[in-house]
Amino acid sequence: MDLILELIPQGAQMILVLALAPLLLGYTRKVKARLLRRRGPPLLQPYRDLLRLIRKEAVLAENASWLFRSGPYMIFSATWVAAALVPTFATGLYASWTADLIAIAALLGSARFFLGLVGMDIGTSFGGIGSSREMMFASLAEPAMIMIAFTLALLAGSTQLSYIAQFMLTHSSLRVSLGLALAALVIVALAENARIPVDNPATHLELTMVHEAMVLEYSGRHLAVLEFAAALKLLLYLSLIGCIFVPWGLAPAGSSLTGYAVGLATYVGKLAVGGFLLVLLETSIAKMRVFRVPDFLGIALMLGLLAMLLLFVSRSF
Amino acid sequence: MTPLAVALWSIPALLCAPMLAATAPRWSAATRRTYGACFALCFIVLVAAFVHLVGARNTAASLHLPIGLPWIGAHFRLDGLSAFFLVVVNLGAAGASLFAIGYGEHEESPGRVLPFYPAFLAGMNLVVLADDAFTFLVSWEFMSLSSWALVVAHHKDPDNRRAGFIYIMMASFGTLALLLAFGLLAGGSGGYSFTEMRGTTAALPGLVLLLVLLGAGSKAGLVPLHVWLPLAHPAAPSHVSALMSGVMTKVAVYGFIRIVFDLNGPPAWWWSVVVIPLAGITCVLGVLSALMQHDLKRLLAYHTVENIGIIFIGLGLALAFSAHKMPAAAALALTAALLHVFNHSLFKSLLFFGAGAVLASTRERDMEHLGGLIHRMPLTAFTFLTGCVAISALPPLNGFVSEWLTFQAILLSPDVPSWGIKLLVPAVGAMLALSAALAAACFVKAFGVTFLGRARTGAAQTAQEADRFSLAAMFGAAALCLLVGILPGVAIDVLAPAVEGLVGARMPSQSTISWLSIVPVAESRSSYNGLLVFVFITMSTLVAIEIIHRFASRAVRRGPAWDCGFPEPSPATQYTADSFAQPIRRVFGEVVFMARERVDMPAPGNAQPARMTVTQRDPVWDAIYSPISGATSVAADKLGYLQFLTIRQYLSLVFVALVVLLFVLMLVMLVWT
Amino acid sequence: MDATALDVAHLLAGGMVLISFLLLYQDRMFALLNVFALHAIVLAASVAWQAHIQNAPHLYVPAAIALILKGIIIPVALHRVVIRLGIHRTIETVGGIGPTMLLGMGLVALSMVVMLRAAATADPLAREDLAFALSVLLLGLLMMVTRRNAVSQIVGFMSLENGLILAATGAKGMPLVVEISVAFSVLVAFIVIGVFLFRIRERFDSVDVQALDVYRGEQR
Amino acid sequence: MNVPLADLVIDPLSAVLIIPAGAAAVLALMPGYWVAARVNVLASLATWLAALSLLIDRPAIGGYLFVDDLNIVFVVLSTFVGFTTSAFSASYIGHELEIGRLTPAHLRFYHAMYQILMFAMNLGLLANNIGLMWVAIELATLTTVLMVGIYRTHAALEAAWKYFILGSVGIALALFGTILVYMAARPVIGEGHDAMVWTALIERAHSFSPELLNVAFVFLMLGYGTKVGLAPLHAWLPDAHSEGPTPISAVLSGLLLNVALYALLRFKMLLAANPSALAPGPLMVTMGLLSLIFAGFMLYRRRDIKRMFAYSSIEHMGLITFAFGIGGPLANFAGLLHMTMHSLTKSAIFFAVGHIAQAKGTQKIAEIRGLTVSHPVLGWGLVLGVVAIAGLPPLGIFMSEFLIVSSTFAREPLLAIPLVFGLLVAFGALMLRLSEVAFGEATGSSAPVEASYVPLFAHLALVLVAGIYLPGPLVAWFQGVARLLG
Repeated sequence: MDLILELIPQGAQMILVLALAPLLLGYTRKVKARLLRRRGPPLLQPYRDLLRLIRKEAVLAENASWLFRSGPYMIFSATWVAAALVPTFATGLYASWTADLIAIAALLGSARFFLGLVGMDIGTSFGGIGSSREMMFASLAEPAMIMIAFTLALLAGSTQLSYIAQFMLTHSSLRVSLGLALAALVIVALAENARIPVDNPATHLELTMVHEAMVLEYSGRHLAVLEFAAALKLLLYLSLIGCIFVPWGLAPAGSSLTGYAVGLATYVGKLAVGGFLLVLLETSIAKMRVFRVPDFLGIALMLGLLAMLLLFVSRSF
Repeated sequence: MTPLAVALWSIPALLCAPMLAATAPRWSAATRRTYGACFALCFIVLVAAFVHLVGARNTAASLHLPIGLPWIGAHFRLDGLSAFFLVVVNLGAAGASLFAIGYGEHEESPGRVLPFYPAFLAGMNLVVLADDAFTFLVSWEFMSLSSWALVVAHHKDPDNRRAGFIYIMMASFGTLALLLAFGLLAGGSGGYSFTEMRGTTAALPGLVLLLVLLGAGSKAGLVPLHVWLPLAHPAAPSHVSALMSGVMTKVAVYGFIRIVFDLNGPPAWWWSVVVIPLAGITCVLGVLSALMQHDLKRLLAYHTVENIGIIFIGLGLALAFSAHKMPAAAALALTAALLHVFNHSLFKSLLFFGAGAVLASTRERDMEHLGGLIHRMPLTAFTFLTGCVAISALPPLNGFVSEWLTFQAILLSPDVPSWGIKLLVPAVGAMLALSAALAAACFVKAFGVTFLGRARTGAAQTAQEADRFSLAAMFGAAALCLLVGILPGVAIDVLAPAVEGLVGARMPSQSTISWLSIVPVAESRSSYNGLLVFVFITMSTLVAIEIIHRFASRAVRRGPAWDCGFPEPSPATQYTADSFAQPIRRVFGEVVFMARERVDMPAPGNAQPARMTVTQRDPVWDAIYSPISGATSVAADKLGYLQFLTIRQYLSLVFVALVVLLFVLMLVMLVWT
Repeated sequence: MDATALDVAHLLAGGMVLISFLLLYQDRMFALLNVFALHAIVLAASVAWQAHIQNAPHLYVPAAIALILKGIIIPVALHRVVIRLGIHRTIETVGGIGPTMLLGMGLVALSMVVMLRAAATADPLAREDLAFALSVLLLGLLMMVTRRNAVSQIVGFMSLENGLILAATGAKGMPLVVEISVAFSVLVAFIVIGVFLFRIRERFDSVDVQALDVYRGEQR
Repeated sequence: MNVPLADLVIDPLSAVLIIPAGAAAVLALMPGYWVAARVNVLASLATWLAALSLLIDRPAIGGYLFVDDLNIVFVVLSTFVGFTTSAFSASYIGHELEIGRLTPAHLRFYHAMYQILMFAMNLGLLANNIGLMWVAIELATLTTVLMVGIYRTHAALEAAWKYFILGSVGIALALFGTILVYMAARPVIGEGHDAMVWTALIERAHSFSPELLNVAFVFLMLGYGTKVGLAPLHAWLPDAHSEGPTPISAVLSGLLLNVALYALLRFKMLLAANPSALAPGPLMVTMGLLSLIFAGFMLYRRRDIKRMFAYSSIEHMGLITFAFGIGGPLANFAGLLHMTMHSLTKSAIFFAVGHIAQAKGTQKIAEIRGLTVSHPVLGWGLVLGVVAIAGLPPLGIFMSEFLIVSSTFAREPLLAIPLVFGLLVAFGALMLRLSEVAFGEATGSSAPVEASYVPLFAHLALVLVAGIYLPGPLVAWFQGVARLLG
């Protein structure tokens, strides 16, 4: 019985991220449109898009393999599990010790791995271009992410997100390393979610697209699953930034129902603010050329490394 | 019979295995019999070693035979470490033998493979069992020699002969370095049994470490001693490549661990400062080189270099922790290294099996001539994909677990009081993270270009699925990859005796932790649960599929590829291996490999094709090996003039020698009296 | 043993060193052969003197061999070889006569220092003899390596060998001296026959001028 | 044979000398080559058996001949290799007759000379008198000079001539050294024969004049070192090996070099027995290392396969000299073992090379390719031989090289570095050429060779067994000798 009680918040979080992800997407689109002085689509438009896609028949290229058809599900589930393991409204949930920050980054890596593969399955040049560029970005973004994880782990003495969040709550003080880590994490988040200035989620201008190029051959329900996964990923990164850098309001393990409610409310608030800042950033800068992106990501890697080095050195005093 | 006796009896049995082949009426029967026998023998030794590892904890069994070096004889010993490596060796060997029962049928010159293959296995087993310097070196070099014979099995290709030459040269160099190391360890009294070496401290333990790094490093493929590896491993038949990459490099790691951790006394603080950066560079250079390849087997071979780097990062950290009396952390680092040894032997064998299956069915190992094999060889593709995921260190497979443990060990290193290590470890952590990400890129490329897309040549179009023995071996390895990935705690506990014997501590027992999580230090610090991740992913996939299939349209229509409206039927328009690597080449390759692209664009109106040439240089080869080979060549040329002297000039040499000696004698006598 | 006996032995051995220098000095083929004959005759005298003072009649055999074979037969034979094969009458040297002589002096000094010090405990006769013998030997070797012509190299070898015989006979009571001297004579005869047989005109290396000058074991 | 059987039974010592001498006389008169070759084999076998019997029944020490622990090793080894080489020669030399490189008269000469060579070497080894030893080695040299020139080609004559001239100078230097040893011994032992008898010398060596011994050793080192083929005195060796008949190359490399080395060792013992004499070790170590490294580099540019292996012999003689120069029970043991293994292996390689040259009709490395394809047995035999000579396990040379390298740690650890360097250089050259010769597309004739592989594989089998297991008595025997060498 205890077990079930403990499992409920965890299950709630899994469903919560699923429910909120398209909303966040719709919210950012809306805000972006408003900032550009357009009316923009309704908030719930992403849900409708998904439903429409699901109902459509799937068109597969003649030489699509089993991997092409099963890939979207794997990408989706890896992203979903990762997103469900990041504390959203509460820490210390039952399954939180399943995976630490490194493992979460690796789960996202799994998702990207399959995304890269399915991009190559049909054997078109666009798929290849998308995959190869995505892997190049990842080769810099992933180490930057690990560096961030190292920095946090050195600071908090743990790689478990729940413990990190608890630590940040109790030991909140300004640190140079933290600032560097935050900047690095924002850059990584932009790259991972194919946002401007790395990639443009709204484009279909062929030669510059990365994420869209990989999913170019998808349609119908497969595309729906992939779009959902992308939305989940955006949510994941915002929750990650939220739980690490603004951990206030997170309900500790075994809280009362009110505690959870407060947590939920602050979480939604954090998403709203985070989404707004993201869009603000996006609208104020231009997209980069593809081969500028490595420099951009290199900055993230350097910042992460610097943050970590500072900690390594300062711990001895 | 004790496990040690079983293992030792298997050696003569393996050496006699080719005799089975000699009695066979046809080559195919000979192939089946030999590999069948090897499989059975390795399996028996595997079981024996496993029983010892699990059952005997860290007690050692030893045995003395009156062969080998007179007055010392041959000593053999089975303790936790050798039992673990015996498991690694024989698991890989059994897999490769099983694979070869089917794969061997495609061999064009079985007479050059069958006699040496069992000898190779015997050599590797002997290295792990040896307990004196002479037996160790004999086995070590015998292992090199037999694998050299296998590398030159396809000798008609001049590249293979060159590979064989470089290989045997580096192997011999390594053996001589180890010989010097043993000489220092044994000292003037000639105590060449390991028991005596354990009892005494070497005169110059630091020099021993450097020599072992040269010796074992050249066999394992540490940069800059790795140059033979990407040449030799692909040249051998694929099941041998699997063994060389997956197992033999691990035997080299064993040699390093045995000498440095066991025989060479307590480590000094600066040892790890040598090992760790070398390992980090090995990682990055290995994976970057792998990315630049378009030969599937060579890509895999370069990737072995990367994984050796990961293992050595673990070993270097263990040295650092040991030197600073942090046994628990040392146990974690060593466990990470050993677990990666085991994991890498699994997935690297699996990947080489896959490459072998592709090679056997298409006669191609150049990825630019493959493509679309997932349709013709779905089962091979599935297992190869498993291997790719595992080697890219992605959860929930096993590669992730050992890299995760290495990361955890890195995170313990700020507690080390030494400044050199403090500054090094973060950099190496970044290198490790970088190489993990690049590995994923590398295997997206390997799998994507080989198995996905459309067939680029007729050979790829008409490929056949691999035979059942090969598939059995591949599925076995894939299953083990998954098993270790989701139950890492069991593997860690099995490893514990080996670790405990070397650093005097072990990781906390993992079997008591709920839900089979692994917790390296404390739950508040970090934990990972492969089983739950696997269950979660499976469940959420099933849920997603269930929901989609309940609510969504199930209609599927097949049509031509969309490709933004410009589908081009020619498979040549696909991304190739080289073009896939191009972004990464532009980011890293321009610095590391001095990669240059040159585009020759004909003038407008000129119908000639445009041409792009990419040139790359191997920095290690340029910096070290070219000068050595050049110097040797110059010395040989200069001294070669001595072959062309006249008799008078030769007499002058005698005359000069005489006068010089008399003169020296005079001086000595003058000084002396 | 009286002092006169010692002085005579000393004189003869010293004379051989002097003649070795004369050999080094020659630049004409026939003069060289004549001086060599003198070398051999002095050797014969020295060996005979040793036979006399050591009361060792068997030593007269080497003396006779030296006198007859090396003092007469071989110089005459080489004379004929030179004429028959039309060998160039001047001697090609390496590094000039002067430096060679200087080098020779250095060698003599070296052998003196080495031998006098080494054989400090031996009796004076043997010691001096040994020192002179070593000088003769080294000068002979020097001649072999600083002369390009085959004939002068043979002469060098023979003078080297004369030094050996001097040493062997000076070593009082040494067994097998006769046998050794005979063996060496056979060796020398072989060499001279070889020169004649292979028609070595100029260089030792070219057994036949036409075909083999190129051959040095391997083509370059 | 004209040797009474009774003699053979009663006095094996003289049998070891009389059998070859008598056989030489018989063979000189024997017309048919087929019978002569068999007689040659039989005589060599009988000599070997006689030498073996010396092991059991050791004769008393005589004034001219004697047998002790040291020379018995050499005698047994050299008569054994002499026997196997004669067996190889029987299957080899007939082919030379067929293709007209040799005439029946030449063969008669060849067989007689072969036995004279055996006689001279055995005499050199068994001599108890340093003068007699010198004479015997001179005789052996002259015999081989004639054998090297037997093909009468320009190249062969020139090689013989070079060998002859350089050998003569070497002989002269060795004689001078011998005279000096006599001079050193005379004041102690007294004039006459006794002062040249080895057993007497070694007994009293401690009171000899050390300075004279020092000078003597310089001359002996250079004199006999020329015969051993140490650099820079080696020049005759490669040509003599490559131009003579292959059995003679095998005997030269496998035996004659050892005999000269044996002479060197004897004098080294003499010096070692005198406490105030300079240690001969450093000189031997220096020349050994020089030969090793020099020969290692020389191996790279060789185009003639026999010449290449001749350089390999220089390399190994350097190694053996190095080992004996290091001294001490371990290094001496290693040196003895290495010498034995090298004799067996190198002669086996020359057997293989002889057949190869006959099969392919050339000795040029560039024209021999893909042997394991065209002549599998021969090719793999060569591979095994080269692998053995390059010092790879599990063959015997690995063990002796292991011991040599490790023995340096007891005395002078830094020497291990140039030693290992030289080994690696030579190893590279051998493996480079091996991979060209043995592998790849076959060139030239692939007609089967009519040859007996028994001597080849018998040697290799012995080397293989020795690499894995050395019988206890043999080890004890070698250890005894090693102690004797000091």
